[in-house]
Amino acid sequence: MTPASAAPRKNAIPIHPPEQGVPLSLANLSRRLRATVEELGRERLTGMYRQMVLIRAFEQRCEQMYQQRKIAGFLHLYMGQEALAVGMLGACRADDYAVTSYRDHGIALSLGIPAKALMAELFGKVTGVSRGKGGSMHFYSKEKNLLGGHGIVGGQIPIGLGAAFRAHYLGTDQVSMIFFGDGAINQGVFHEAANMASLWRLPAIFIVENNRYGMGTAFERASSVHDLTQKAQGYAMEARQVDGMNLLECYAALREVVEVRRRNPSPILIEAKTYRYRGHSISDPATYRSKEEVEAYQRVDPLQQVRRLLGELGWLGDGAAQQLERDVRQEVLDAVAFAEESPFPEPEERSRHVYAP
Amino acid sequence: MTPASAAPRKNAIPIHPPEQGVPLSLANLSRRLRATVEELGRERLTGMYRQMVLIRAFEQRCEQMYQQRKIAGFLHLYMGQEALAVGMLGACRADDYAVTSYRDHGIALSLGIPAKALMAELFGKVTGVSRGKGGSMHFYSKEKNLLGGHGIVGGQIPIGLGAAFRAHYLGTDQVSMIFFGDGAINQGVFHEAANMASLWRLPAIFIVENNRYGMGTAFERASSVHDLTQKAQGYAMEARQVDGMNLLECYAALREVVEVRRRNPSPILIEAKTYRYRGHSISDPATYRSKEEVEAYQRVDPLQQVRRLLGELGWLGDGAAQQLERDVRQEVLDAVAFAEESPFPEPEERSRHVYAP
Amino acid sequence: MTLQKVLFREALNQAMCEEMERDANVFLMGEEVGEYDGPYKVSQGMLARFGPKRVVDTPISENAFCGLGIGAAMTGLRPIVEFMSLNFSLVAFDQIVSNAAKTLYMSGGQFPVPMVMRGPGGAAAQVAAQHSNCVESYFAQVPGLKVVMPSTPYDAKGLLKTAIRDDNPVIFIENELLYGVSQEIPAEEYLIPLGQAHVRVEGSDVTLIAYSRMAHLLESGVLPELRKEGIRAELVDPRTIKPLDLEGLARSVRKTHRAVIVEEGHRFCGVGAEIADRLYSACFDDLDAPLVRVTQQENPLPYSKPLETASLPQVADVVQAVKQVLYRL
Amino acid sequence: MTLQKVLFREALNQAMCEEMERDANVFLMGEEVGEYDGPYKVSQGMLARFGPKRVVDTPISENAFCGLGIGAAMTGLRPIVEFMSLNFSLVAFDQIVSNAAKTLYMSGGQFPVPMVMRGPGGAAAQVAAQHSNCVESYFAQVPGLKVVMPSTPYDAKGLLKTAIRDDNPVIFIENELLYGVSQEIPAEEYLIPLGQAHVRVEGSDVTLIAYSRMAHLLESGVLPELRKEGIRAELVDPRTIKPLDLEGLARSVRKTHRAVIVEEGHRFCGVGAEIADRLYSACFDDLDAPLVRVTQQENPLPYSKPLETASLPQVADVVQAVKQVLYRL
Ligand SMILES: Cc1ncc(C[n+]2csc(CCOP(=O)(O)OP(=O)(O)O)c2C)c(N)n1
Ligand SMILES: Cc1ncc(C[n+]2csc(CCOP(=O)(O)OP(=O)(O)O)c2C)c(N)n1
Ligand SMILES: [Mg+2]
Ligand SMILES: [Mg+2]
Repeated sequence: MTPASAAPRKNAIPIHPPEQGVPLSLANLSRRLRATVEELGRERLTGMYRQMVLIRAFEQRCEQMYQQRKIAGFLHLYMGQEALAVGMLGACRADDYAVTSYRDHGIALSLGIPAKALMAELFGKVTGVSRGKGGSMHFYSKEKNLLGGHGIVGGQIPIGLGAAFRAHYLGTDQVSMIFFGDGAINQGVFHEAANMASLWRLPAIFIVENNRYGMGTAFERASSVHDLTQKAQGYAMEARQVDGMNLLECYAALREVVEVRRRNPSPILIEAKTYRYRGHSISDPATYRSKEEVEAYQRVDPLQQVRRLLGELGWLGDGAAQQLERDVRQEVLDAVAFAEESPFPEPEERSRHVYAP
Repeated sequence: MTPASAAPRKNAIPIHPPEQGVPLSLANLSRRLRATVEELGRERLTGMYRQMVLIRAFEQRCEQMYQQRKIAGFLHLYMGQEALAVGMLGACRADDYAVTSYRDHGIALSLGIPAKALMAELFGKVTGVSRGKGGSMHFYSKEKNLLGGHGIVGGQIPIGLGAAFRAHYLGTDQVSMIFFGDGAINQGVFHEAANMASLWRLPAIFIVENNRYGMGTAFERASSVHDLTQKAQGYAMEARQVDGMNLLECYAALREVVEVRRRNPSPILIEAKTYRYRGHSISDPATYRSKEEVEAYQRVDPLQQVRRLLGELGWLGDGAAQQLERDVRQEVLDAVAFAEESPFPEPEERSRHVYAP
Repeated sequence: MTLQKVLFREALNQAMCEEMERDANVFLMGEEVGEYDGPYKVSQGMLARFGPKRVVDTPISENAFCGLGIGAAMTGLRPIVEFMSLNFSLVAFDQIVSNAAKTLYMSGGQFPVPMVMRGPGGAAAQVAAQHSNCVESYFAQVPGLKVVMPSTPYDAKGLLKTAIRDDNPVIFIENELLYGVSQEIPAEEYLIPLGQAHVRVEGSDVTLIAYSRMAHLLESGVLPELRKEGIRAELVDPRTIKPLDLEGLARSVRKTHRAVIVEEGHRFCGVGAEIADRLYSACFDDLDAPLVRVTQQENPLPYSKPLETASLPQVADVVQAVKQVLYRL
Repeated sequence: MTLQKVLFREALNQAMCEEMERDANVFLMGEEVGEYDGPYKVSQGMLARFGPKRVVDTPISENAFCGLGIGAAMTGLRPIVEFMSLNFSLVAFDQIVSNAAKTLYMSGGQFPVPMVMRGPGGAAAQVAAQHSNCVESYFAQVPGLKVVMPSTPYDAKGLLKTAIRDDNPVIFIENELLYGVSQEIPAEEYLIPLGQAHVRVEGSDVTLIAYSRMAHLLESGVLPELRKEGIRAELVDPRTIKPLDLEGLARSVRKTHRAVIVEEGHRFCGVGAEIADRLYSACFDDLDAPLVRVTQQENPLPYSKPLETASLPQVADVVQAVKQVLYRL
């Protein structure tokens, strides 16, 4: 008889304070993270901070633009989860692959896709990253190896597995970053893909962005285990948990994970504990969670953490930080202007790309 | 970092000898199994032996009938796995539910469905258990709560979950016995069902009949873990392994498992190690495994084990055993005669049961 | 008869609540149906009223909870399985086609599957290709399934109640863009049988066949246009795709001698193809012109508004089709 | 031209081997394709020839390995994904419809999905309801997919080679009962373009439209019967369901003025419905009688032989349909 610890089950959970470790600050930086800071250096770390600020500013503008009906359809905001995308993808190479769900703005910006191509996409313009055909949920970039924003929960998982298979097939040392939610892990396709990835030792990095909710359903109401790394044992797969609010943790973890796999491919399951600040989509008032809970997470806000650290390091003073924010704001405004001025697709565009020639 | 033992992977495995414990005999009977023998008593144990003999004889006749073209379509034989069905279902109540795959003869006979209704089904006759509409893969019995033989690998799993849900909904103390193969556990629907069963504490008994092959694919070539109970940890579910060649082990394990759940519902994953003597289906020559491997399993043949024990107990002498076999053979012959004499469905039957009235 | 003004979503809610009051075996299961009060508020208040055993929030595991519904139906319950959208029935496609549809037959009549699978189908507003599938023709292909697609609150309530009482698996397809449509309907209980087309507007010049949101579009947008041009069109709504009330449709065509069939879904093997084939056979000599189909264009639905508009049937497309069938182009 | 006599399964095998020799990015993945040499021996010898990296045995996880194929295709490989039978594509339905079909479009043309999904479709011999689905109409509904259904070894080889080189997802549907059919085909390489119907037998009295096993049944069983009665039927095989060679079919109908459309699958929203609708529109004034469709009966396929026979189109059914369309009943 295999003893399996039955996780405690609760039904109505008013507040889930952040479970993860100490927010970043010079005083309590572990040796490991101190080394990470040194490895990154001033320029890269500031650059990563800037990316996080850009995601935040970009999405705040998206909300406005949605209100002004420039953007339509579903809009799922990433705010709160910025450290995760920036840190993890920051640890990857440009030729690695990434795939994610409909909540794809943060991933796309972290990959360095220009804000204007994304804003234009949201406006449905032909200059958009998917020529206006995809919208918010379907950012694709051949150039940046982004295999999509996917609308069917979990549907992206085997797509990312395919990219990992390709690396195995061609013998390259690329990895495939497969992002999905705490709700998505309950789709059968995860189970199938995880088994194959482990069986064939594919370089598939399964990243659960556990933001505590799948739509209005608190994680514990949908998952029989409260520690998602337990799932990995069913596939003899390595697993680890990461503080998804902490940029350095995300970066450092992925550096290790990815480097090992370039030499010796195998999959891993990473549970990143994070939080989304907004509702599931822009039309969700998120009444299923408390203000206190949101505030508790905002106290470990991923941007604030890095900004403080940069300040402590003397790498980004208040003035420079404000300048950075102004620059980013301008970048976003430029993106909006670009989107605004860009043309809608021509009517012929409707019947293009149904089939490849 | 959660350490997960990476299972060793081999690619061509010539012989898998039976992993499980000592074959039954009075000399080495554990205290637990001794108590089981006493609990069952002569009549029931002999009755269970008779069921096993019936399954074996029934299927040997099926092979003949297939050769004679009385039976057609796919035919998946259960021989070798008899102890599993008889032992486990023997520990259940008549009002429990069961569901299984296309390899359903053994399950159906263990539930007490008359051989003639099954043989008639195989002959495509209207007196068949599914009125000739289902054939070998689709035995159903409302009377015996058999929710089908199912043709889509894993497709029966959520059906069984539904029966467990019903027990929960109505507050009964029934359990739902969900049989599936070592190949089927890699279907996504298992993962989805296991999570829900655990989350809602449904009385679902997930039984993997690990007969070492999914069609021509050796278990290790399809599964990233070699101990399937590891899967249960991903659902905070209890799990245990059972020697599926050993009737008493199967019975005793299920007695415990089921009794606990009648009082306090929860699911469990049971991996029963077993072996199929024949090819995947009657058209499979099974060249992917060695004669030695088959013979190794035949040395722990589930029928022989029980017969020896019954002899040692003085409960079934050689003469009586031969008489029992003759009776069973006659029962099967009667079933064949019944099937033979039964009419094919009338033409109107074709359009009946498409829709309920 | 007392009248009450209800929204489409309220009509559905009433149907479910009434049937759950009536029969303790009926329950509702799906994503966000309970604590969230329904992703589109169709199940608003139902958790509070019936409790968590009968209004069941699920993980995002459609294939298994749909299969669970089938197993529950086989063993005597009467599940209503809500798909947050019918797009997500695609991950449960095997359970629906292999099990829900075929179990009664394969079991020789032993196990009926009294179950409703419902949710919004078709396109909403700019939700792009993966969220805009019209699934009715897939399911209508499969013997053993019934497919219902109401276009008004009145029909929605009466048909859903019937579907819940039906002993067969019924795919009940709503439309997100209709949830907010209101209508006066009887306060008293009523049922509408499956398989009866309804002449929504009488006319003599041409028969327009449309269901779900397209029936709504035709009544509110196309008919006024046609009237301006002096064309008296008859609008017939089959309401149930399967069983299809061919006779109800043919009756109108025999009267008008011309028909336009409008569907939101794609053309190739669409519901309109089947309707056309049957009408040609039933009314070959009555037809003064080939039937004309208006459908979604043969591309995945794009996000960008002008492309989306150009992809979906619009008032002008139907008006044009009517003129074509009347040889007035 | 040198001729070689091959079985249908050998023709498919040759097509795959030739394309794998030609392009190192082509690989075959599926259940039992490798060590077992193929569940129906279509991939016989391929593991030995190409090794386990290019002939990949999978766990029974269709949704994921089909999705894996899509991801591999998006990143530059050219997978051939074998479904042991197309019945099992139902568990992968979402990946096929939501991803394979729509990715090129949703990505604004950035990511083609050059991929073949193949395996046997339709009924075999008494394998009952869950193993006998005709899936062609589901997939033909979906823009972005191509659907190919060859009926001869010659067509099978030439079309499969073209499908493998096609930059789109192609559903390539074989038939178990045809795997053992043999034919003389060129030993030299050849390709057949997708979307071209083929007149298998010329005739003048009536057009018979059929593909896959039904084309075989018509040629070997129905045409001799009709000849006995002096009926000269023209047999046209569309070979590709999507794109459909409407012009090729219409040409024949304009000549014969009558047509019978035969398909193994169900009637409701079947491929025949689409063909009928198009032919009526294209040839309305050329038709001397309504088209007649012969299809599988509208019930799940039963195991029992007499019921199975009564459910599937038989020679007599088609002969009867021909007489009906010729008003000779
Ligand atoms: C198969 C499927 N089922 C349901 C949905 C509707 N849906 C969209 S997002 C979502 C919640 C997903 O939660 P999670 O995976 O935790 O990701 P998050 O939104 O939190 O990033 C649901 C239910 C869908 N898109 N696809
Ligand atoms: C979804 C699906 N994929 C593939 C098949 C074909 N198939 C039938 S049985 C089988 C092997 C199943 O192996 P296992 O689950 O171990 O059960 P066993 O046959 O050993 O009892 C396969 C691949 C199927 N029926 N359904
Ligand atoms: Mg989440
Ligand atoms: Mg097995």
